[in-house]
Amino acid sequence: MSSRPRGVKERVAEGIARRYRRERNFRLAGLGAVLVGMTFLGFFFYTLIGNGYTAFLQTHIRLDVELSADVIDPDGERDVQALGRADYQGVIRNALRARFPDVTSRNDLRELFALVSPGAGFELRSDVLSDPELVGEALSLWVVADDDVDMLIKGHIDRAADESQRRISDSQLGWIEQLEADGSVSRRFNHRFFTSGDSRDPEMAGIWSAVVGSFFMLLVTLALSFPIGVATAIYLEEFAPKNRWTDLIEVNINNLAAVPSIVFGLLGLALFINIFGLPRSAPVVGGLVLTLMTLPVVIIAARAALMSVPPSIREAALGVGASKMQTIFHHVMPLAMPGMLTGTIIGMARALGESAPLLMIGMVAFIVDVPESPLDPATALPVQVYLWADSPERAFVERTSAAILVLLAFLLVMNATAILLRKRYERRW
Amino acid sequence: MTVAAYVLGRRRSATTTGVSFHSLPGYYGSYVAIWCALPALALYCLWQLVEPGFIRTQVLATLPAATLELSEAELGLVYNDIRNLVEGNIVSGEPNDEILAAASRYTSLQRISNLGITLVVLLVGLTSLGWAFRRVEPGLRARNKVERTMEVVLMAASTVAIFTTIGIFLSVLFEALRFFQQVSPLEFLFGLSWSPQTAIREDQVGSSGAFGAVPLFAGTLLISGIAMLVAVPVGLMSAIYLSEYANSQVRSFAKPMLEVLAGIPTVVYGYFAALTVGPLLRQFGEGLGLGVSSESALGAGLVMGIMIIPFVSSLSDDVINAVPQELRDGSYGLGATQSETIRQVILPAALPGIVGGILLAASRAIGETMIVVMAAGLAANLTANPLEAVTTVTVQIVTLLVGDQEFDSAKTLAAFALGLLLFVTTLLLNIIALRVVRRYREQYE
Amino acid sequence: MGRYSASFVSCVSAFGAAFLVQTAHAQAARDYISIVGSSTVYPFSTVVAERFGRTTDFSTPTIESTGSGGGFKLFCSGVGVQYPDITNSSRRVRQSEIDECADNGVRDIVEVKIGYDGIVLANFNGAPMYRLTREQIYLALAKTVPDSAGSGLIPNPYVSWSDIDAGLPNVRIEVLGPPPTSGTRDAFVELVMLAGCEAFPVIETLAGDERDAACFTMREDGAFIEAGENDNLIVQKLEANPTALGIFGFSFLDQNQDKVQGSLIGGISPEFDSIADGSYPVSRPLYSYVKKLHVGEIPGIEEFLAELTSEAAWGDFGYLSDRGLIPLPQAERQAVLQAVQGLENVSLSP
Amino acid sequence: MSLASNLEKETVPQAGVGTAEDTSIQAAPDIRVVGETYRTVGDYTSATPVIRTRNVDVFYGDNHAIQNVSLDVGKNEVISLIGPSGCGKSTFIRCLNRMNDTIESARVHGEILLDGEDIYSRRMDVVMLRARVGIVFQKPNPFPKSVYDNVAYGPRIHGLARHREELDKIVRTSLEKAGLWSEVKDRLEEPGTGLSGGQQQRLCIARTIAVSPEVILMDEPCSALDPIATAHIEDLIDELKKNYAIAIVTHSMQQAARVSQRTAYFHLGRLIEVGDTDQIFTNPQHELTEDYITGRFG
Repeated sequence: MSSRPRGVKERVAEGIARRYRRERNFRLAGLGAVLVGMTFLGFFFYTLIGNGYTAFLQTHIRLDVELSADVIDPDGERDVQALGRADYQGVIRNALRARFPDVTSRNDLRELFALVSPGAGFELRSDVLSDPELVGEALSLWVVADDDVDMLIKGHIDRAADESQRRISDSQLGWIEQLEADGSVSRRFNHRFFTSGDSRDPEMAGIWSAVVGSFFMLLVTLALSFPIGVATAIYLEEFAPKNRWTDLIEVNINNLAAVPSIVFGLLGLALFINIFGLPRSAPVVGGLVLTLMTLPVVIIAARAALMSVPPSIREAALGVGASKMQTIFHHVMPLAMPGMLTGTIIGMARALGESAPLLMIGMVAFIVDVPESPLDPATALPVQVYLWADSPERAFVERTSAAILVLLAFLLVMNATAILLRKRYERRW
Repeated sequence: MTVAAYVLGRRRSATTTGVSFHSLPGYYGSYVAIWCALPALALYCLWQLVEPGFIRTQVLATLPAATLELSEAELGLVYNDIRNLVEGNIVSGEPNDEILAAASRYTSLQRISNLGITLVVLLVGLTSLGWAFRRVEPGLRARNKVERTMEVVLMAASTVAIFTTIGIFLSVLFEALRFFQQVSPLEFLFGLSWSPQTAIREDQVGSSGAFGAVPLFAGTLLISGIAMLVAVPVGLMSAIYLSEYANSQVRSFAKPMLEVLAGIPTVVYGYFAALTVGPLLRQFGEGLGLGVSSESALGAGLVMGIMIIPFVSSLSDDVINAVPQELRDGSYGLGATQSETIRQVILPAALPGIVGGILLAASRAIGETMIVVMAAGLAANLTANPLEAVTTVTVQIVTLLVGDQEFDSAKTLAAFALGLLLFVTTLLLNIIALRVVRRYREQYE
Repeated sequence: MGRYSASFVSCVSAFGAAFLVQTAHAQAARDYISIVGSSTVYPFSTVVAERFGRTTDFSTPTIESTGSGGGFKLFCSGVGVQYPDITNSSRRVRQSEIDECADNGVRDIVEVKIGYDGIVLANFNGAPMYRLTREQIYLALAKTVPDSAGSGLIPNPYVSWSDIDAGLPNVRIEVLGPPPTSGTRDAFVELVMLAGCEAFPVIETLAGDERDAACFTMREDGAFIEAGENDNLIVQKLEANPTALGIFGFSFLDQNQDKVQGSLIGGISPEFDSIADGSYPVSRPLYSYVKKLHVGEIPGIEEFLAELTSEAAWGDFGYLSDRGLIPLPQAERQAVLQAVQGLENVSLSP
Repeated sequence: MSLASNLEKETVPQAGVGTAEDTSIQAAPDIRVVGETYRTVGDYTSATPVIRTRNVDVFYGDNHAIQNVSLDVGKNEVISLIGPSGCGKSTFIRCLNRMNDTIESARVHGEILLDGEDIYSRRMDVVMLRARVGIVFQKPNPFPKSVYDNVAYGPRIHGLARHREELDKIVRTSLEKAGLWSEVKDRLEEPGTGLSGGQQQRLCIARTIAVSPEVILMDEPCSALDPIATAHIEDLIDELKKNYAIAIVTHSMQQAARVSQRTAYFHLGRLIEVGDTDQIFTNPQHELTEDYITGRFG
């Protein structure tokens, strides 16, 4: 031991407390970083759920509606055309008048009628059309309340406030309180939010058409960006000679990841709509634009995944006489799959939440009808969020949050699926 | 038509399945399958492209001469009406006899066309299948041919990126050139003032209109810089913690959770930045006696930083995991603590990959639009003070494009010029970054 | 052997084929009205479209929010199913746009003036209400203002409202307003700033260009904050920042009475009636433009126009007024209605 | 989780696998031993022990990789650990500086003393332990740093050099001791990964020496090297034993014979026989040892 410099042990011991302190700090910093991310996520969810959960309930008012045959079906033939033309909103208005017979002046009636959603009549109409037997009967019906009433019941409008500072007049408030007193006001599950398309009446507005639009768009995006992205990555990583051409491709890919998404919208407008003649507002165009946008993300991640497969695997496969193609498809690709999936998920998540490029290709639009194919006009969930966020009606605030919640729910489902997939692939070897 | 396509697709797959029953190894199967599918598919696609035009000509030919004298565009509308009729949609007005005749012609033509293409595709598919089938013999190097085809497919896929770039370049170039006819490129590139307050209506001449892009780029850099200051440490430390310290349960929970951050719509972040962070910073600043704008670069940057955390963490996590265990063992074997090992061995080894991830995140920050649209405001101040309001290139592009002004005014065209400039700038940055990373890699691999 | 690779190839080619087939099928028949244009008109146009879709057998029109300029760009691109039928605008069409339309075969355009939109200056209603004149607003927001001697223009020196008039509150001037690309900004500048600046004698002495520059240019030192076109966001920012004022459309004030209050301009409060009778000075008309060649070809355009111009929609008590659109005076409605029914061509000559 | 690191992590336990399941080896003649009654043949103690181990058991999860091993490593001697693959020799030496801590499922029982201190006791610091017991791995694993920084890494983290000159000196002496100085003195700033395999391994040894450990553990240090490089390393080991206690795991009996004074023969996680190298190779006491030495299996 003589040649060992003296005091090594002592010197190590000297610094050891400090080093452990640093170790602890470093570890805490790491934990802190994770917590920062998680805290924000938690905070987001907290705010969103706080703002949005009420949108899943909708105020209804119980009315005794008389579906008098004279009004609805004067011919008495139960002809669908005739039934469809009848004034159902009028029927509901009559019910309101019957409930509050004291109200007579024109202005007061207007205010009274405003308690019920303009959409209530349409719902009654579809009820009657699906069951013409209802004609002539008197029903006790829960009709959708107007958004202002809904906001009042949910406590977003201050009842004590001065009349000029709320959307509900004093007399309306009086009627609502009467209705509340006899149990004719209740909050029920808002199924319209999930089943109907957009509407300018918040109480009738739903996300279904946007969900379907997003679904078609993501379908197109996934179907194109995953195979093309993976194929590109394989080509660049495994086959391409290292020359100027592949350099060019590589620079291009990195660069495309940096191009602002709205510029992709410009490209989509010029290429797919003006040159290829695809229709505006169609999910297929949105999908194509988002494909171009997510491709770089997928490619970069897929290349990183391929790169991380140890060369020994390739050598082993080549060693038993597999061709290069076989080596890649049978051995390298399955191993790189988890990484590729991660990248694809990040890309798809980005695509799912993207709204700026859709602005240019006509998807920031008012779409009521649910699209039936990727070629029908449609909007997307984030665009719906954006549009609702810009709507003057107060009731859209909670609906905006609720729509974001739905969007996030989809995202969580996507991530969960990816995790399951990843696990399966990881177990395979 | 869809039904026909569906039937076709099924028949085609049926024939393909039949082929793969062939007793020779799969490569021969693939070879025959490719030969069977590709020509038929190509033909089918070609027909799909040609068919609408063909039917259109035929249908329109049945219309009376008076109708045919209409302009091409108006004919298109008439034709649309006919097709609405055929598809059972609601039509404009009562259809007259000519339209009805044309509609029935349309229907019959379509039927013939579908039948025809089905037969032709089947025939071509079967013929080429037969041909390929006959060529299957021991001497045929099927594998090489199949693999060659696949390599071509792979190569074709990789050119999509090139075409996208060219497409983007072309789609902004022409409008940008029109802009440069109105505003000199020198003023645009080096002007220190951005104030597109030119009038919307022609009788309102004279407002100041300055189109200097420097403040926009400075603002973009400031906000992205702040975002990177948040995202890089947090993202990197998260990646390190999750890949080196956390046990597998924590990891499998936290990693996807962090990835969710990347999926939150940017609109939501925008609201958060504009309504929560902005005012908070403002109050905080006033408490300290600082004048903080409620649209401060700091607010937008912070929130954007949160958004891009997963871009840094996810990719860093992957490259950190790819660092071989031997290096860790080597370091631990010398008595290094875990943090020393990470800082001095793992990070340097993973650096090229991490830099790649950071560059990607930086790109995302520069190109991010919605957050800054909502939180950063539009005031083009040339400042390095993060407490002041700045604007970014993307904000201006959006604002200019969705504005109410006339479409060929300098204001709108400026958006294209900005897009072009941004595109070129990021291209240059990427070329430089690629060089740097590559040099680093060559040194240590 | 080769199973993966074969399936991969077929996968890729199938997607490619699917894409091509989609392309070929793209020009499906259109049975709905396509509307584009201003985001200001969007909330009104959509209500009409929804009613129309609900009460008739026609499909609900699709309405894109593209901005007025973008709307005209699309509208004027040509005649045919791939081009929109109607565009909304928060300003009147320009001659250059009519020309561009004509160049592309869009010869006949019907103008529908649908109503007025009030522009309000509002602040958080927990804070004192502002009572302003247009001169004061001009002094607060212009880039250059007349100096106190009235002899020339100086860069805007005012920091707080009380600097302009001792009667105004002593708070920092902070106004959130629309960007120069916005029609709202355009209207505000013309109706408030121009009117305000013309009250100063020194302005009269300036040459046309200089005068316009003095009147139209907003200050850029942070007192006027360009806050984008999302009016809801402005409302919410006002709530977070009680001393600031915001410029936005009347419908947002109407919906957020419990949060913000409209400032009095020239002593008049921005209310439905005062805007409708013209005593509140800041309001601008909103328009829809219809492609005449599409009428009768795309199903439902005439019926849609009938719905839009029905008393139930744009009348004094119509559903559009519930949304904050200020109806045209009765006589003007009649005139527009006639022009629409006759599908008269727009003419810009006054 | 990256695949690469998974691979690495999983290969380690495999080194000790195969005890219970591997029936073909279990069928080998005359394992007389079961459980507690087993005794190692020969003298496993040393007169001047640096490391003393008593009754060590190692488990990877349910897998009993090392069973009841007792062995000393003496001062200034080279002890070689031989035995067929999977016999636990690598696992055993990885216990001596607690490298097995990095494997989550690993548990170590028994007594391992360094200069009389229990290294698995709470008071023993693992950083300090590894500074005193260095290890060289099978595959050369230089850090992605320059040659200089590779060697300086240990001294730096442990704070062994007060200033630059001192560090330079440590680097130089370490490289000299590792016999690498003359080859790399002009390329100190080049990446360590650019050296040849043999040089890399000597760089790793220099890296270990730079911390001035008391014991050097070597886990098949030459298995990835060519004969010339191997000869270099063997010379080096001979040189190093003057100052350090060395435990070397090797596959090659010839190497064990060349470099070591004592040899321990492991079989299926048990230490079968230990003794002077000469005696083991010329006159093994145990049948298994004899079979292995004579090449009947392994």
